[in-house]
Amino acid sequence: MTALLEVARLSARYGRGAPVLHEVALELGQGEFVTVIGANTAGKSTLLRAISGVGPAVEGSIRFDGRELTAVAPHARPKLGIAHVPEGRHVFPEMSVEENLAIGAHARGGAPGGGAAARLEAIFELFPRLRERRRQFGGTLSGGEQQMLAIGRGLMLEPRLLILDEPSLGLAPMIVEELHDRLVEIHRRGVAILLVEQNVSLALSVASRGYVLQSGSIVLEGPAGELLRDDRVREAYLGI
Amino acid sequence: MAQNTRFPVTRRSLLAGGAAALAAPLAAPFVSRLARAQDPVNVGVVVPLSGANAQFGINSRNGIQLVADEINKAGGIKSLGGAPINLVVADSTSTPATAASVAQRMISQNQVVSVLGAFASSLTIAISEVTERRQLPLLTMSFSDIITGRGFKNVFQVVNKASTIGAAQFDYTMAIAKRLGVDASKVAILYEDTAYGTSQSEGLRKAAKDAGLDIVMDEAYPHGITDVTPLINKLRGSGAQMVFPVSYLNDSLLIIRTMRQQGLTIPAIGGAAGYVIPDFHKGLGELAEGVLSIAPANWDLAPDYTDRFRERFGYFMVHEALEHAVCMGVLREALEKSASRDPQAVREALATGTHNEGWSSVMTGDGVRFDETGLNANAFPVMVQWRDGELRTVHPAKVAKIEPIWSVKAG
Amino acid sequence: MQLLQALVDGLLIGGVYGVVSIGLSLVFGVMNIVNFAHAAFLMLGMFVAWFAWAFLGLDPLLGAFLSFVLVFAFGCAVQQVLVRPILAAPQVAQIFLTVGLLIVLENAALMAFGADFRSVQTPYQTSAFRLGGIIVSKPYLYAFAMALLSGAAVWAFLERTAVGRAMRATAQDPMAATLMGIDTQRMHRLAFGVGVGLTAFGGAVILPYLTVSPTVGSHYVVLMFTAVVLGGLGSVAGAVVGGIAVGVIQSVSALVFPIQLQNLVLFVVFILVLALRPDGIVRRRGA
Amino acid sequence: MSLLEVTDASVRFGGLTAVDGLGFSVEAGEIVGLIGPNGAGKTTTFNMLVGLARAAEGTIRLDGRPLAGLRPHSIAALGMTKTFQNVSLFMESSVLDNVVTGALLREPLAEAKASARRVLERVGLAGVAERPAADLSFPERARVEIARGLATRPKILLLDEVMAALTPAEMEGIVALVRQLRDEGITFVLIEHHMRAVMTLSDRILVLSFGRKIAEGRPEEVARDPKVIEAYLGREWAAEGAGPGQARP
Amino acid sequence: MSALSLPKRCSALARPRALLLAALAAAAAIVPLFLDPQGYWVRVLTLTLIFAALGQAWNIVGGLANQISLGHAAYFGVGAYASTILLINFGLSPWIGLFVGMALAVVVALVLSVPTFRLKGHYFALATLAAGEALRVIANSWQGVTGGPVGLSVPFMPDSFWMMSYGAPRPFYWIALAALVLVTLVFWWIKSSALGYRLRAVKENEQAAEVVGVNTFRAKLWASLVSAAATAAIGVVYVQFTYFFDPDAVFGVATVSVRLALVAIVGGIGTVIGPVVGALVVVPLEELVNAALQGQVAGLSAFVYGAILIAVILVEPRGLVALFGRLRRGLGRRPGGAGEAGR
Repeated sequence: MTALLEVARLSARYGRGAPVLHEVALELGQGEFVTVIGANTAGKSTLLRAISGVGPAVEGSIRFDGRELTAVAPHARPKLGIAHVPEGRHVFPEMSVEENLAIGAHARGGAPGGGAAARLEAIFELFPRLRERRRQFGGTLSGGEQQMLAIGRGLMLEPRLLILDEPSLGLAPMIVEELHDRLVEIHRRGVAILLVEQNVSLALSVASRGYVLQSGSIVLEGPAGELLRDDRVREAYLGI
Repeated sequence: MAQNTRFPVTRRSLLAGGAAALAAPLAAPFVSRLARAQDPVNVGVVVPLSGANAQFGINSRNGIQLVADEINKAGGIKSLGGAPINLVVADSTSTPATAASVAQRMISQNQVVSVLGAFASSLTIAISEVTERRQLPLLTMSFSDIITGRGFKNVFQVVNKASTIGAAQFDYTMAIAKRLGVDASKVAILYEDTAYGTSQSEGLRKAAKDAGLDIVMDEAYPHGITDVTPLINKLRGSGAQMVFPVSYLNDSLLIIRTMRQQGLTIPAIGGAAGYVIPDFHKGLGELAEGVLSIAPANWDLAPDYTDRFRERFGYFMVHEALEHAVCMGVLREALEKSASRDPQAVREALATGTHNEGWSSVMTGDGVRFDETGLNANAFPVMVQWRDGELRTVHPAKVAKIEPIWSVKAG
Repeated sequence: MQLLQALVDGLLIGGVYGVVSIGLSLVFGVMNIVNFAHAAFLMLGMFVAWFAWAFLGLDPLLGAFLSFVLVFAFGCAVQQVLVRPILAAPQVAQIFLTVGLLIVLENAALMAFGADFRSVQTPYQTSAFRLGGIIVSKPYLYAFAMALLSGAAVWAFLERTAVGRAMRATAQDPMAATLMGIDTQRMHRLAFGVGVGLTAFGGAVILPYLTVSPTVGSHYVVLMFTAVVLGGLGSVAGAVVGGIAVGVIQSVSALVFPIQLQNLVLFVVFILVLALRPDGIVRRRGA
Repeated sequence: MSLLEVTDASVRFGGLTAVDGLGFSVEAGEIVGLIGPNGAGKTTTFNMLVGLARAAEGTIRLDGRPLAGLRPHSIAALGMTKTFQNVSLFMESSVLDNVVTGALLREPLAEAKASARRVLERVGLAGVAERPAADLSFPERARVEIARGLATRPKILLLDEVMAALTPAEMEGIVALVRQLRDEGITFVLIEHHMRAVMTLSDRILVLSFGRKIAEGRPEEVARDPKVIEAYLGREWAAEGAGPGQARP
Repeated sequence: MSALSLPKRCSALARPRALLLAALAAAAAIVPLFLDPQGYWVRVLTLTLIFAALGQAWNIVGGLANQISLGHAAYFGVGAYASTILLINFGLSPWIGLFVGMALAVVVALVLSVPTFRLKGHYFALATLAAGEALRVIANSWQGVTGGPVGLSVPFMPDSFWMMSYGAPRPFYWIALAALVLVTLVFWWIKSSALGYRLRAVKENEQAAEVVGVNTFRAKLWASLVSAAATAAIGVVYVQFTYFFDPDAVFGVATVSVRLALVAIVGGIGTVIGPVVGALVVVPLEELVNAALQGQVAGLSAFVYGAILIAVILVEPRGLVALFGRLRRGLGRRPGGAGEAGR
């Protein structure tokens, strides 16, 4: 058992509509940094939501550390070590930065104890801006700060797998760069990362491997560098 | 068409599936009963058994049940070969249209000879529209002036009209005050904005004006009020020397308690309803002592009868139970006299003569005699007072059981 | 002076309206349903307190805690069995489920407890403090104090405990809450339980000056909705402000208008506030 | 006089300024591309134009007529409407009914039904006219959006990412359709992430970043503009002088 | 009430359905000939028809535009009071009073539209609820005109079509049936007219509707006005039939507003047949439960009624029409179809 995450024959649809995912297969090793790229509405978010259990009903299999996830209640999945930072950040708008972070540790038993304080400190080191804003409400932060908060909140779990959905959305380029630096840093500390990005070139520059999702199917996979050079990727997503 | 009424089941089966399927078993006992001799006499009882007036509906049903059971134990209606009384009781809910439907159902499905009910005036009026068109007598203890004020031929009101009761609430109080040497020239009227409160306060207001008294406050308040402080603040400011509240229980407790909180010790002379039920004394305890109220009748006028109620149900026979029992008593007499199950024959018997046997005699005024509008011409209201936890009749002197006192307990 | 008296009365009674409304607001905030049966739980709380008074000799102000506990447990069960299945249903279905629940609870109470109007007797229920010319009713004051106490307790629960925080998280963003490992269904159950329990608590503390019967809740439905809407649906602090606003409007409007029209005044204010500030007087922060 | 003229327009949500002193104009018969990184305020700009978002400052004129205070349906009646980025069809209604609703702006029901069918024919959806919109695939839904917009007979149609998730062939179809419609006199402004499509289709391109216009010009000019490259890819990449191709999807 | 008055634009598919409904109406018209003309069942069926018509009137705004009004009692009561006051004070025929009532209801709807149309969902429901209650308070307090809480009795008159006065319920059955057919035709006509398209657009996505040129305010207003007028007209029939009413009976939340919305919802909102099915269940059910449990423990019948309502909603929140549809599909379709779980 080498793979941390193993997705097989995964299909999903909303209501009566056309399927958004069909027969998707994906693998992610321990501590690996993998990205899934694709156009808007290709089904990337749905794939991530299927893994954390907040998406539509699915068929197929998702195994995490050898354990079948589809049988695990969505709220129990973070306890296994899965932190999902959703698209649009979804910070709690009427809670302070500290509270948002504290709630990130909810799956670890709730109340901030000694270990939590250390984690909090580590997150403040990673994102110093959050320390400055610790008493501010989540809803009053700028987009970049909210994204940092959302990631920090996920890290409070000390996850084995960090799932990120479009972290660069709506952020200024400088902030996006900073963010990606942080992701590399987080990965270096041993956390496996599954990243969905529209910003293909950036995503492929930080990840080690990538999958290309198109209209709900995986059409291409391989090492990030190869994908970046692949004509089909350049054609479809870089518009060259 | 007569044929249709005889075989409702087969006709009804033409109706849409579910309804008919459910209805058939309901009518079945009635059909089988047609075949038997010695059929019971069906009497409809429509009272509110759910909603805000449920308590009064239940009391009313208890009163009627008591009398019906006594009749049956004594051998039923003799002139009909000892036919027993069969009560068909149903919930009027608090919706007039439902009360009317229920009455209509009893008439066509259960072939009742008469309907008794329905405590609340609005329900009674709705029922009377059905019974009048079906030419079937309706006996009621609702107060509203409208009930016998529309020229209906088939409605019989065993109590006084609301305006009479309201006037008595005032006149009796003045008489008692005069007798006890109490002086009062400024009065206040508070009433809930229901049919009962509004129509009774009209009589009250008129009587006070006729007596030339100064009405320093005359205010309606919404039914179901949750805080009467603004009302009592106004009352305090008005300088009234006595207050006539017309209200149900919750408001009456709120009014008395809030008055006492504010140290307002003027007497409150209740307008029946909330002031003459056991819960009033249970709720106020000592504070209830000495409180006067008007009532259409009272248990202690015929304790040998009403004690049977207390024995069976465990509380004194409240006026709505008593008056409904009277309705049943009067109906029994009419059935005996007419020796018929024909509603119109029963109606004739009701409309003529004085009914003064058994339970009919429990009503004030030596028996029940209906005038041409259907109103009991003999009845008169009484003034009652809470004394040692019992509701006692204190006025008019000819029926009073004990002397009234003028007393206000402070909190 | 009259105005001052009216303000004091309005404040005291309004505080109580506020507390019986917090629960309604909490349920809306966390689950986004309007609970028409809410007032029936007020009635249940009053009955619990009445029985505690009649059989255990407990003052309703203490019996209120028992009301909270029992109705909380009952509320959790009701949420699990009846409310949870229709959370995703159209809004109309939700409204009518709670209407059905109201009918069922009222009539179950009628069958279980009878139709009698029950009330308690306490030593303080007919007395008042006098401050200058102002009369401060003792039962109102005690109820107000208990109301504030329970309001503060809810606030502390929501702000200071992990479960409370998780409940707020569920209200603000259920999806993100799930991603944090929060069992949102459990939070819904708890919120419903706490919501109706709190209303039951409020019912118990007003028992010293009111009577209880199966239909008593109906007198409070409109007041609760008005309080909650004035304060902003879903806002706990807003419910208290809204409740006090209702109390003061009722009390002060009586100085100008006939008391018979006090609810008309309330409805007009209600509709105007909705039309002009749909989020209520106390605007929710952030999103 | 330009068909559409925007001067100094700003839109604010609470503390956030989503569109910041924006000014541009569109001539009749033009196809204008509106690009910029995610969150640059493109969709908000569209919402402001059609009256869904209120411009706190500035003026918007359509055919010389100021649009301030007009509700979206009035602006649609004046000849400007848009499609929705995430597709806001009437999901339970049939495809035809969706389009009929738009056509009702100009004509009574019977005629509206006929023209709706013509429009569906036009965008290649005649075959699914009776199906509920919810049953369609995403690319089909985007076409229904276009059809519904066209049915209102707009002078100017704002397309918000209608080519997302399309295959290259489907995209070609849309590109051809837009060109054809332009030849028939409809003016277009389009938000598009797909660079090649937007570059080949547009006569002129506006680039937004953080609610401000940072560049404007012919496609090839814009693609070379360092400010644009920086906005999209960050300074590092801009310095490396990456071509317009890499100017992100 | 023949199919002739149906809109010509009815699609080919709709025509057999129109014929079916016409046949149903014709069948319904002869039912009372087999029942005791003064009897209980005619009365219950008449109430059923009245509530079906009310549900259908509500359906015009509630169903087509998804504006969940809990204040329709406002229009119902205005119609009831207007016609009865004119009848009592001026001897005016209720048929004329009916038009006066409709006009007044339209005015009330116009006034209420201003503050309520901006509101969505729960807020709209609560605001309309308050509006209905406000009118109840006014009717209760304005004693000089309305008779106040004592209520109004329709004068006892000989049978006369012109005065809409009959001693027996049967003629009212036909009047109620005609009302139901009329309102249903109006509903159907609106549903398949341009306004129907606009209302559906409002219901499904108000923003998108605006952007493609639908004046959503005007669409909602028209629907409201028609619905209000129809509701008021049925209110007139209702009080002529029940002879007596008080403010609670015609302006009540539970007795009118919630009940008529309930009829539409139990049946299935937005469908032509929904309110009819709903009324056929809700009204007789209440009667049957009351009859079956009569004289039993106080509160039992209401309890059972409430429990059945809850059960219906738990089984199929979208109403009985949807339930029938599901059952029919369930029988015809093989297992393993589209995933319902996704919804």
